[in-house]
Amino acid sequence: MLSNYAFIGLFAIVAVIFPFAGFAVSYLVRPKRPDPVKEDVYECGLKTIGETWVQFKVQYYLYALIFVIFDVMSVFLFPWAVAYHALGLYALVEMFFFLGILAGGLIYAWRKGALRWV
Amino acid sequence: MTDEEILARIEEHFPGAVVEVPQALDFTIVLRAERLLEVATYLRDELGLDYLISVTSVDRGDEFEVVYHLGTMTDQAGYLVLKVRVLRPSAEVPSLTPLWRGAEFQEDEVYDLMGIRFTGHPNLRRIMMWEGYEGHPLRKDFRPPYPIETDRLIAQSYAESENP
Amino acid sequence: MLKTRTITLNLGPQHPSTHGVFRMVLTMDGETIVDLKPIFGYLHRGMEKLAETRTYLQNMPLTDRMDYICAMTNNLAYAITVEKLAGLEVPERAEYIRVIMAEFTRVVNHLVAIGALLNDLGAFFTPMLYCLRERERILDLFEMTCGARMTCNYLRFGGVAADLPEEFVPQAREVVAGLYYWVDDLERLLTTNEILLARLQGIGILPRELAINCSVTGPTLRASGVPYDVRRAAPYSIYDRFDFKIPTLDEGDCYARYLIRLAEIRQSLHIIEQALDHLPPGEVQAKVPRLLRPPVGDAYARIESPKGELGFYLVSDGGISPYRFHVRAPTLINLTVLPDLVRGLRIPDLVAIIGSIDIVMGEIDR
Amino acid sequence: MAFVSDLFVNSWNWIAVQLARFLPPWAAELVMMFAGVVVLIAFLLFMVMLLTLLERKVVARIADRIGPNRVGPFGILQPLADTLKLIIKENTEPAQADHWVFRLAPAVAVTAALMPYAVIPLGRGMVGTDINVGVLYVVSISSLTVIAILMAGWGGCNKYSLLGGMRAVAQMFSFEVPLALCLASVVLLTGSLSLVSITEAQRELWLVLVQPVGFLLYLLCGIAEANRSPFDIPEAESELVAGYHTEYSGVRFAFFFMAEYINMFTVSAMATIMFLGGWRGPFVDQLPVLSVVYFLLKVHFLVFLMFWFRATFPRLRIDQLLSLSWKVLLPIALANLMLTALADKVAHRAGLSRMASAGLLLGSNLVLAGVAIATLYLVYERRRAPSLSRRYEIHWH
Amino acid sequence: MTDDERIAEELKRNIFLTTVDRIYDWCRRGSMWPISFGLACCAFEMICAAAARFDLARFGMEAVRATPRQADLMIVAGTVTHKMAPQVLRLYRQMAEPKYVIAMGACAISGGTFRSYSVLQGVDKIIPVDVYVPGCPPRPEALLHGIIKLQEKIERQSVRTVPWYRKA
Repeated sequence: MLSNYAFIGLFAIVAVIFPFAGFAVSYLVRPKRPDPVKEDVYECGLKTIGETWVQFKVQYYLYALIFVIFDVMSVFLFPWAVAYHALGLYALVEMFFFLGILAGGLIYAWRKGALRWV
Repeated sequence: MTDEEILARIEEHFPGAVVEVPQALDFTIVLRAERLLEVATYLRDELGLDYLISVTSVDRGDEFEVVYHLGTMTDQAGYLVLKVRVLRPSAEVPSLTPLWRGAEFQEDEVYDLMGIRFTGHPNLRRIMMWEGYEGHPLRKDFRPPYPIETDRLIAQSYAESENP
Repeated sequence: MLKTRTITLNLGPQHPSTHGVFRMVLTMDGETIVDLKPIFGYLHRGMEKLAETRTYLQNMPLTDRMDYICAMTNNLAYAITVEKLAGLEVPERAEYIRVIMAEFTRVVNHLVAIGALLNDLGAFFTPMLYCLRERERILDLFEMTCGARMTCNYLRFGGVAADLPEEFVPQAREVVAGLYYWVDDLERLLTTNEILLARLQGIGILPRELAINCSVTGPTLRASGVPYDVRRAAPYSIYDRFDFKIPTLDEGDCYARYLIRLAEIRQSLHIIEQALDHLPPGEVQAKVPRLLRPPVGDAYARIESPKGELGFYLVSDGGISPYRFHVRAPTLINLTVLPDLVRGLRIPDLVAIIGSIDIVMGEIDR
Repeated sequence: MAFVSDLFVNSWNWIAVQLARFLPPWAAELVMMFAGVVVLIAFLLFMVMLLTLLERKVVARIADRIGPNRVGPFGILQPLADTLKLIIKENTEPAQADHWVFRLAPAVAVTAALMPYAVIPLGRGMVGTDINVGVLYVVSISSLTVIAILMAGWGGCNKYSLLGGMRAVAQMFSFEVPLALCLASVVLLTGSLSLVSITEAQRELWLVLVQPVGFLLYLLCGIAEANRSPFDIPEAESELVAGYHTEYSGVRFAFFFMAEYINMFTVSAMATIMFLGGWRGPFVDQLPVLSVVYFLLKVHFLVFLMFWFRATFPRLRIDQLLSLSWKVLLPIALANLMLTALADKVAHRAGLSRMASAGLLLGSNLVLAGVAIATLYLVYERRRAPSLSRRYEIHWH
Repeated sequence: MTDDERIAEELKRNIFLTTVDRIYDWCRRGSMWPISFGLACCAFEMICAAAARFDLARFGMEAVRATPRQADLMIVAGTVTHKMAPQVLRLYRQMAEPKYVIAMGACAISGGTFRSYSVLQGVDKIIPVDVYVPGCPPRPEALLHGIIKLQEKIERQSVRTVPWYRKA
């Protein structure tokens, strides 16, 4: 079992090193010719107007919040799904309640317009 | 309604507004600049000439001619040519943009290339050339900066790499 | 309350879906467009000034380069204006040839417009390339007639530059038949595509009154329910001899404009068929002096170009070159409505609307 | 013959045995592990190159063109030329950029894209490692891509990038949820989170025959997760220039490019494993070397579907896409999970045979599909009702 | 070191460098991604060159990039006006090295027929041009020919002499 995760660990190490190796190779062979215009932001061939990093619409964060709720839910779901055959009828009913509450939440968010993209 | 009838109506409603009715291929009425707006309003609302075909201008030496083509979008063929003459130094004409939004860019263009100001235009700007360009190219006395000045322009472009 | 700030974004002059060097300055709140300011002039080549220094005939190539997708209709508009100014007659055969060429040009333009619209919607080139493939067949016809694919310079005052080559008529018939089939094919691919409907229907609705007030013309106008077409309203050339219908739709949205273009392609093909059937023999060029000196005066003449009402206003002082040469560019005027259409929508809708209005910068800026 | 019938696995074991002769066991195992990692990554690199070439060829053929054919015979060296060129290309970086975020984003993207392959079985006995939470691992790792894209969008100080990044995050968030729900119903049926066991469990019946709705949902969500057309909104070329990677060039862009293709391959591979029986196919037990062929064939079929979509479909708008996810796919996925659980329980309680319970599941799934389509149709029609005048009737004059 | 040895040494290095050069040139030649940058009439012939009949994709060039950062080749297709010139220049300067420019059509080469107050008389006054493709507009075949010429030019470049490794 441990060696399984050791493999994943090794894989992770190589997968992290790989892009950096790519950067390193490229660093050695690529040209470097800085130029003030080149280091400016590209915006259809014009100088950019105003700031880029501004306070954004709150809608983006609402999405993130809803997502977090549902993602946590799916984490709960997986163990239940794995052990489903071993569990009794009770598990089914319980999960129905759980999913029902979530569906209710979704409908609430929907009604409230949190799912409207602006 | 024939062209003559239209002319009669205008003269009836706006005495003194018509300056001249010259002989031309298309039926043309020359109007006094200051009366243009009211005549145009009347033509649009009462006589049903609801389609401003085009706005343009001609440099006639000491005066400018602003030429409007006015028609309808029905199957009745034909259109009316309205002209307004202004003297070169002042060169101001009432804008038709409040009546026809379609005149907006065309008046911008006339302003840009011929240098005629349109009073009452919501956003008169240089549309073809850039802000700060000197001169109005379609004027007959406009001297293009080439070939001598091309290099200067190019140098300027370099400097202005950060465009307005 | 959280404060959010708008950002100002440049779209163009170099942008894949502005159809050339058109620039829009967008003010956006999140992804919603609050305001749009169009900026033109990046392709302003000074044609109107240049034309004052050339003879009338020398200006014909300039018109080719205005709306470079439909050179033939530009030629036609300029030619009939000069003919009106100088009082020239055109032989019948030449008129038929002009009509054939103008209608083929309309087909070409609408194909390109539909292809570009789909490109803007993100269909990764395939519909565009299909449209261009069919366009090539028509360009072949142009090329065999006048030697150029795009900038034809084919029309002359009082006629056309050269008679049609012998193999033109059979090949043109073949192309027309193929196009009928192919337009059906395009409809099957696109018209009922659910994504296309979702992207186009109800987007960029142009009300009829606004359209008239903004002097919008062409397919954009007809998609808003105004049956105005210069070919019908003020027939030029010999359009009064042909049987064709003018399609209109009441919806005025992007999808309507798309449908109008498809319908017009079929009508144009129908006109071409009739013209090919009745093509008379005879001269193609009236006797016109080599160096034209129209009498003093001014003239305005207009045609229904594929993009709208294309008019030329010429002033002659009796010399060999026009005293004033003005183009009523349909697309410049059609763009007046753009800020109204896009307010409150998003960038994807904006590109769809621009695509459906069908602009060409060469004509807008001249 | 026996050796050849399972060529890859046998040669691998042979090398391991040879190594064990002159290395201590832990060292031999480490070396083999390392070799495994390298082989997997090399395989992925090869796959990325193949996919880029295939995509260009397939799209070209669909558009009635030929596609690359100048670099190497039939253009097969085109991806190699592209790769080399991208490596020797200068890297640009805006001066205002958030430098480390900007530079790290491609690395994160590639790492996140590579990681799932530690557990994905590519053939019989050909899996990096078989952990008992494989599904969860793949789902959680592949959602790391979001972070890379957000980093890229934010770091570049470019408005197109920013909008693209924001869109990407919203999109991937939204599709993550129905995707996880689809996988949950598969897990429920197979009773395991291990990808190898899930493949094993489809010995008799591919799950696509039991869960057609789940498969379709997964495919849709997967395409959206991989940012492929018609859901390629974060990099919508006609709107946002190049989206989140507008400011990237050279090798950094190459890594984003690579990550995108690996993700596409991952989505197809996961769909194959979860629904299409993974590497299972006829005669695979007699001739195990076929397993990898079957696997790649199935994956490439799905990848081909993606190319096909890309070449034909316009793209959806971002709000439509999100509505699709939250308002259509998520309810269907929830209902699918509930219905599957119910039908499974019923079949279990009633003690039905395997085939009968599969039939029951399929039936319930089809009923779900029918109900979903009917509901959608009704809602759609009701939506349209206020604008029934919008019938797009051409009037002729 | 004898002469023979020196020659052998030199030869070896040259052979090595020639191989490097060949790979270096081959990959740039085989994968030139143009920036989607159409100015005027010629832009349409450029698009036609990418369409079914001429198919730019054969050269591996259908990967048209919308951003200059990822592009190798700028095809200046059309009239460059004075208003547009700063933007063209800026786009060119924002492209990542190595980069190439094709001036397509009479306008980009010399201003063409538009000898007027607003047109830049040739794009080579502001950016270096590698290949000129004459015509008004050039046919797609002409553009393809120009691209092949550019490829030939790239093939003759050597990693030792290319400008982009030198300090600016």
